[in-house]
Amino acid sequence: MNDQKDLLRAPFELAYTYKRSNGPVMSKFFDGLGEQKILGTKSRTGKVFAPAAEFDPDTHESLSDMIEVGPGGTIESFSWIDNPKHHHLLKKPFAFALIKLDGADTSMLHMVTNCNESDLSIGSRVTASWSKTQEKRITDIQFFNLET
Amino acid sequence: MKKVAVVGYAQHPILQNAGALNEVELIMPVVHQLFADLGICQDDIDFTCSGSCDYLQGAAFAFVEGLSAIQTNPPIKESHVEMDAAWAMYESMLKIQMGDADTALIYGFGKSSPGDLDSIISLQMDPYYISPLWPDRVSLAALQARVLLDQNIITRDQMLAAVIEARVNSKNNKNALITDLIDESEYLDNTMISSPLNKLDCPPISDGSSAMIIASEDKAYEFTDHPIWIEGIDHRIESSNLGSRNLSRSNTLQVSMGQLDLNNIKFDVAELHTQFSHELPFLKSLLNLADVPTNLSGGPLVGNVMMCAGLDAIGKTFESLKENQFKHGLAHATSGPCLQHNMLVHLEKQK
Amino acid sequence: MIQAGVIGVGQTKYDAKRRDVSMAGLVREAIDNAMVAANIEWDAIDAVVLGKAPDMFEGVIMPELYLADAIGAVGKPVLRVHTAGSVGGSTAVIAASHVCSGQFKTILTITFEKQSESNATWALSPRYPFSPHINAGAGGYFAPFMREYIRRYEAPEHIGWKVAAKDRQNALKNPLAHLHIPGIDEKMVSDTPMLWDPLRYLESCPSSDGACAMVITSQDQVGSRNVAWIKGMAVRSEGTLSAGRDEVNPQAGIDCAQDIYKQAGITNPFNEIDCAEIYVPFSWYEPMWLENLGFCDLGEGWKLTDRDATAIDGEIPFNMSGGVLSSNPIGASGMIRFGEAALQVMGLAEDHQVEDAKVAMGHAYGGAAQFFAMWIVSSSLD
Amino acid sequence: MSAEDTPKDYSEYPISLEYQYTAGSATTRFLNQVREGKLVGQSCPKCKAVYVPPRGSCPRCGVATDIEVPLTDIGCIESFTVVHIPIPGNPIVPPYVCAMIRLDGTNISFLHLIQEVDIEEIRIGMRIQAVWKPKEEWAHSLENIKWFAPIDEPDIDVRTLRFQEL
Repeated sequence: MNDQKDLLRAPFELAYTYKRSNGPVMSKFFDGLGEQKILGTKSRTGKVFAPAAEFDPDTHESLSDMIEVGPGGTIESFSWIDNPKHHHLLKKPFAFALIKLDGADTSMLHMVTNCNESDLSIGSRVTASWSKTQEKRITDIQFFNLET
Repeated sequence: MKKVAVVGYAQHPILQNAGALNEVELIMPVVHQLFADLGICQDDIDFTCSGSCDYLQGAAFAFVEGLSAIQTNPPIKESHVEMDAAWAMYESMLKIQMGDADTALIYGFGKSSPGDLDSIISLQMDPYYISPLWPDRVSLAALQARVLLDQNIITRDQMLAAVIEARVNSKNNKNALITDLIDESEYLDNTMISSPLNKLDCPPISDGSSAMIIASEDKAYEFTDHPIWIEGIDHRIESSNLGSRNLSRSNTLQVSMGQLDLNNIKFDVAELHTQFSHELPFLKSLLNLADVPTNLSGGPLVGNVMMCAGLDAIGKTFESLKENQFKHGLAHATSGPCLQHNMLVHLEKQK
Repeated sequence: MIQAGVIGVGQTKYDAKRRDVSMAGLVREAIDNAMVAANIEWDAIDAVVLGKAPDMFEGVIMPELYLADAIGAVGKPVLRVHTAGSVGGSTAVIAASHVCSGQFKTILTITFEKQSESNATWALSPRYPFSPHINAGAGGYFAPFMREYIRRYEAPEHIGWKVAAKDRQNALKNPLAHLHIPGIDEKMVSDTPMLWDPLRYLESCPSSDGACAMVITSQDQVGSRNVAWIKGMAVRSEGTLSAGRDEVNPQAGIDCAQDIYKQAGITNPFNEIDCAEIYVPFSWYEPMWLENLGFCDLGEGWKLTDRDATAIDGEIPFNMSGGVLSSNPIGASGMIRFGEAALQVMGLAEDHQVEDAKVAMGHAYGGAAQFFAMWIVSSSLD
Repeated sequence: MSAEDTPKDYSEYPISLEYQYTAGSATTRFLNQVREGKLVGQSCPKCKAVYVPPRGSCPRCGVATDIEVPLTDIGCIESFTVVHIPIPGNPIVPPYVCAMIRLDGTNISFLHLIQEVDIEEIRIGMRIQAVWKPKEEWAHSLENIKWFAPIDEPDIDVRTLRFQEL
């Protein structure tokens, strides 16, 4: 039943360049990144979501009140990758981290690099490092570095 | 509420690479086994429901292909969830409760071997803010592991124990993919994939399928003198905003526990859809299962068929109740990163 | 059995590219409209049921996970349905099943597709190894079935043009419809290029962005609200490549229709159903479904179309909203049929309202014309 | 990019996933024969229906089709469409005919091309035969058949093709 040697196999690629429209909230967020600003959204209860969320998960309200946060923040958790895989954007050791930007009540997932795992802990301070080109994507922030 | 019972369950041996089998060839044997066990055929089934995910194999409409495994002449009442088949079981249960069916066949299938599960699972995340960073499934789980370790909700030793016990328990599971035992030094020598998770903390890439039959109260006794009843079931989802969740807790599981009155039930056995080692001690603590034998099948760490593993937790709990002097069993199924969407199923064997 | 009814239908504006909204924004637009129509607050929603066609359209796997916040599902049960093109209908049926099971009182259900994020032809048929790559889109797949229908019953070619023109004329009465083609008529349809003979360009559905939501509740929660009562609902499937399958007149469609008629106590659908929203993505499917659904005998469907029986003021109006031929966000297209049927019996269909509609049918199909979902809604419970 | 797109109202996300496709055992058996220029269907042990290309099951009965049935490359057109638009990634020039091919002795059809005939002459029920590529180009694919072309035999009444269980 599992005669692997006679099996027909061939690689194939499922590839497409998706075009994502951003809507009013994320458009402002991505425009902000172009000016090296990180924007959050503020709910009626005063909670600040960053990156700018479109909806409050608890009150269900639509969010539109934009507020600038960061660019510094605090690591809430992180996972450290010594050997990045082919799909990872960084080719050197880095962390995926949940970063609570200054002024925000929620954290944002991004990457932290240019350090060792032992340099990082929950509570570490990091700050955004910007990509050279701005493409209205979350990768316009290239990664975060430890604050010096 | 109409009572619904699990009356049969079958699982394909979990394979590292089921390349020689297409969807149909994976599904047919388990369905046939189940029919043979119960002495029935598709004509005895009122509703059929499956769970699968197109992206695992990279084929749009994988479930359409899969349906060719089932007798559909005459046409059948049938549906499909793009979720773990545990949710196909849930949908089928509703059909029985509303009186549209007395019996339901549920099947799930998944082949993770053809693609790169790590990058595929990135596409489960927020497509604007998160998936463009290509976070792999292990790194996402590791975020929660680190929070739990940092807050002393779980310990490294518990993670180690979860890995070692899973392999010990795999002897109870004839379909397990991983059966070799390991010791502490082997665990500690393993390099991190995404710290704090090493390779042994993660489930193996697995291919397989499983099937289940559930029935209304009247019908259940036609199949068996000892149906295993779905005494309680509840599932809820957490926020999609990973950064707004408190990863050290699960508000939704707390609510589900209340719905099922879990604190007043003495469970004999539990099977939890804990794909990563840290999730087992976390959920055992959260669900008050400290003294309850858990994942006697080895659980997802010895075989984790995507789109089936949740149904398998229900199936393994069913088998445990059936084969032992047990009365109450708890099954858990999950979906999404960091235990985002959880289902709890209380199964009971009435003496 | 517990009686369930639709108390709110919400739709987005349908368009080729809804570039003004994100995916979450699109689904929320329909949900907000449904919640307002139902006059209901979030805390009354017990569970959310989401449906859509393949995840490859948007490149988001199991999007209920990402959309949990937008669809107001956080802390609640959520189920994701995918039954190919019939998914909008199946999703409605499953949402109603939640209520009829007695487990839930009030369900929010939502379906969507944002096809502008990718390309439908690509997403439906990526190229796989070992297979000839001769797939020319959905139209190319279904056109041979339509040709066989035409051959069997000697149907004249203008029937297709007539359906296409009629549905687009109806769309002019529906501000939400994607296609608004002023002055549309049979001549204009017949002048458009042939794509997949016998189908011309305007005999085919567009590719749309859009979402449709409904609030479904149990009898004891209805209060004084306007309700479309669900009198019958069913799904049926048959295998794709199954020997003996009649693709022109699939048995699963016949069985599904007979099931809902029986549930609703309908013995003569032509006389007893006031109007129907039927999944017609290609013009010839109107006469084919007229027959398959038992509105007439085999071979008589095209004659009903020819004598304007399916016009908005005809004997059995089909697709008053403009149908799939005028708006086609694939994952939502079935639910739009179900929702538009509900709007008719609630008397809320505005300019495309069928006068005095009391009993309406919603229909969806998918796959290789092998998956079916249908329901009958009525203005009265009895 | 169509004319109505403006570069500013969306962001682009290239997503590329690599897979290893495996054909499954029924398809592998079939394609191994196709590689040798032979068409071998698979028959249902219960209802005897013959499937080509086989997927490993009979959806009528839900059982494996493990009986091999050698076939010829002759059959008829069950239905067809004249396609006037190109297929992305395929060099074929429209208009061309894509037909449901029903090989003799089988109970389902598959899509393939019809060539070597004026499009106006193509009919439902027309008898056709495979035109193969040169043997040295054969691979594990039905693309070994370039297309089907009419043969000089009377048309078939397609009503007689409907499968009737014995």
